[in-house]
Amino acid sequence: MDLLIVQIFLLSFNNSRLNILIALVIAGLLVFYFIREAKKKGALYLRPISGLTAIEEAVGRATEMGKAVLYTTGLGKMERVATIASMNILGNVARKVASYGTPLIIPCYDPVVMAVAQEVVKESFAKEGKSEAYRPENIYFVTQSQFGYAAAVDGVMVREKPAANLFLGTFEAESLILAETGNSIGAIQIAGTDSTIQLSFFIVACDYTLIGEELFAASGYLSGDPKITGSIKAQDWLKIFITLAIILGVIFSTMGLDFWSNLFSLK
Amino acid sequence: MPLRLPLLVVSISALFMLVQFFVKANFLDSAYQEVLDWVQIIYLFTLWVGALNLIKLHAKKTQDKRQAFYSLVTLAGILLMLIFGLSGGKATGSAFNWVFENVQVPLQATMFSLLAFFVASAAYRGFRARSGEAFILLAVASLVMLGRVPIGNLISERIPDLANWILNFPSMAARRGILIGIGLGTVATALRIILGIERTYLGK
Amino acid sequence: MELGTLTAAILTLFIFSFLYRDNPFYKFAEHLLVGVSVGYFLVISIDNVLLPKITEPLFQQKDWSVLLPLLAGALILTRLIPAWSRWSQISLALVIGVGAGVAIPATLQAQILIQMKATMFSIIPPEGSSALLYIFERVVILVGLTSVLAYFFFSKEHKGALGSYAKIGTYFLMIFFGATFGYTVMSRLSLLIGRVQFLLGDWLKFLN
Amino acid sequence: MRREVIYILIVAAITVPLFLPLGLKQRITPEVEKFYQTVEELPAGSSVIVSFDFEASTVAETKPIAYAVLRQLFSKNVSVISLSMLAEGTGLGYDFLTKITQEYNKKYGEDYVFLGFRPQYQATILGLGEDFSRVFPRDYLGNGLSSLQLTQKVKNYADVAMIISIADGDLPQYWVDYAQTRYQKKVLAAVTAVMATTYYPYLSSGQFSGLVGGLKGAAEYELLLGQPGLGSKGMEAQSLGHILIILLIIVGNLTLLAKRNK
Repeated sequence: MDLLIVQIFLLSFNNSRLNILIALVIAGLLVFYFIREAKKKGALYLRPISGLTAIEEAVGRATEMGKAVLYTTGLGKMERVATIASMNILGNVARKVASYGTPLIIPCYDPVVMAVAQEVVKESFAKEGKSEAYRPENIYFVTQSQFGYAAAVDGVMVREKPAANLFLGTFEAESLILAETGNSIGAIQIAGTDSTIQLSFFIVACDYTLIGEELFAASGYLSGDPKITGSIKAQDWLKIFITLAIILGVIFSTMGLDFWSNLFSLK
Repeated sequence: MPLRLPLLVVSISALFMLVQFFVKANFLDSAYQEVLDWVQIIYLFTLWVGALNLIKLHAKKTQDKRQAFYSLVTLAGILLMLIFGLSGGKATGSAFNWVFENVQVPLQATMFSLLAFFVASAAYRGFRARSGEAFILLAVASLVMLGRVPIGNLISERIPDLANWILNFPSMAARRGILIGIGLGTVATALRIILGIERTYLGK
Repeated sequence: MELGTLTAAILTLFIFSFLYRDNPFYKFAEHLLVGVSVGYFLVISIDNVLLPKITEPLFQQKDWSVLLPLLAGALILTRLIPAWSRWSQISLALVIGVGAGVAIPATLQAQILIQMKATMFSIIPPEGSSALLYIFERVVILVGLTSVLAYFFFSKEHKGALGSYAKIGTYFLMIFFGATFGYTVMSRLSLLIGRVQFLLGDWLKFLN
Repeated sequence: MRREVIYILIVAAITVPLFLPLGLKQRITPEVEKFYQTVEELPAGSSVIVSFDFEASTVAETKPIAYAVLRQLFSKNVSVISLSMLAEGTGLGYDFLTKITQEYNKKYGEDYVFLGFRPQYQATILGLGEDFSRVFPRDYLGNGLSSLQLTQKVKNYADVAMIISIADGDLPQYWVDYAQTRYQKKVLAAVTAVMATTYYPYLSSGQFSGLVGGLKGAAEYELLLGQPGLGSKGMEAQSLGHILIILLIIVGNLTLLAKRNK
């Protein structure tokens, strides 16, 4: 019976799509294998991300100056990968802040994100044994208007003069307004997002910027979540394979052989 | 309801789509079209949930004296469009189309044109060449800005050529690297979903 | 003067008043926009989608096959009632599963395999082209792509050869972000030009 | 410099050229030329899909592009099957189509059809590949597809020559990922400037048969068509605006440097 199914499958298999199936199997096996490894071993090695050191320094400086840290996850809803990554980093920042006794202000664009952020910060304070220092009123919902939100955060910056602004998550056109005001009050600014357009602005308006995948890797590095670390590891291997395949492709093509590059084409 | 059921639905539907992609069989194709229809209809409901949540939010806000007026404006806007659209049709010349053309489109377009002002202000006060990298970014940006308008051509014919070269070679190469990276991320996430490892979308 | 243009012009000015600061005129215009857009979406989705795809087959053609997707869609509405909202997960699961299932081959093909193939060029210049430039361009693509991949490599610390190569990657990234920066500024200015053309041309008729 | 001053400067930079044209010359980039040529080579009588994948926020850029592309298509007697993946694009697309078809005396149902809006990009793009009338039993105006002459003969991707996506987001990529990989259709992208740089890998690999970017792209397209329009009119304002932004960046950085050195 099983054999019959396999036979039917083979007969009707769309041969022109064989290369995609092979790529799929390679990617699938790697992802599966490394997530299992990560679960078994606890955590896989990921290189330290320099953006995280920068965040630490920024929080340290805010403490020295006795000023607040402003943190925002941007406009993203809770289910966005960038928002989830931001929450992992927030947990870490909150622990630092709790141990130093620095105020942490988080204006939120989305009520659900606000609730999660409060939970995350509360937990971090508890882990540091500083539950009594946790201030839920510093983590509040502002508005669901894009520019209204930016104007409100601007107001907070001008009034509170935080020493460090952390913009980690999903940002759209309002990123400009936030980073500009942050600059004018002389705060250290660190940003991280997966939006190409906003990255191009953040890089020149902030002191350090986590670019796309770096944000996700940073969150994996901090949380040790096997799902994330395992996937990153698998993707790293795929990047090696891709690089090698391309180099081989260039060599063969230069020699006038196109059998290799044809393996990758649409038929 | 056990958590298993949605996980099972996810895996089965994803595997079905994969099998349909790789196997040529007519009975799969008709089921495939059926599934695509379903997805469109279900997705429509998710968009409605978003709209209904917004209506709920503003309906609640009308209780709050300070915000009531603005929420009423929003609710009135919704109601007005529904009445116009569902009674008078949406053809050119209808009330519905009039509001769309003279209220919605200009408001939306103006909202985003504010960004020109913000960019100008940030250009003076926010964009700093504080590192070698940031300097390269700003230099390339200026070159591209000059190269893509007629005035750049007036200064030197080389500027548009160089801007074009940058877009087609170094910038393209970096973007291709990012694209492949994002592609791998997408595939890894989709695989985790199919394998039932990724459950964030279920609020887990 | 045409009423439509006047309305549009006044609302345009309401939005521009934000440049002074967040104020009641801006808030009014913004809330109106949210309302009108949601209303617009609802009408289009009812008139252009719901009626032809569900209502008509169901009531006029007595095609019962649309009942199932309709039911699945209705399950999504349980999200509005927190206590029942988990029932929506079944329907959501179908959308997500189908999305994941179609995304894998499409992404592998369009964003990975074909992009790889496009980089597997011969570095021997074709006849009639400037040889040095051609070779230089291929090297730029090759180094740019692989160094960016190296930059996004997280399994090994960026030291030594890998570190230097990844550093080259950051310069390529900066070139790309620089180009994007320039193009984004271009877009933003175009949007303002559009509004100025409207105010001075369509409304005040200063432009011919 | 105060913020107000900057705001006034930017308005001045883009307003003055609207009154005092400088007479600057345009140059045409290869990517726009390629787009234009690909459309130009269409045999008369063929059909294309034009998807209005944008919202009202970017109408200042997408309208000139859409006008230019539609003008070329209708002047070549190509029939257009049109739709939108975004609700707001539906109304805009329909307006644009109505306006340009009037210029060329085109008949609805014979020379062009507007299908309307569908949610969920992937399912819609894949579904259209099999059967237009299954995804859209009725068009935007409520006509059954089988009652229209054009959609009687053009039933799915097999019957169209190419897909043109006029977009302010990532929809052209969806068209490549789902329509091109499965059905080998040519895809042409006409996008806002913001999106243009992200699409060069698709152009370089041949997945896009042409790329028009932003108001500048529209101006080049108008030049190729020999019909200066909205794009060309905006180009000089754009020129001065760019110069101002560059100057602001330079002055801003120099001021900071001077402050530091004090």
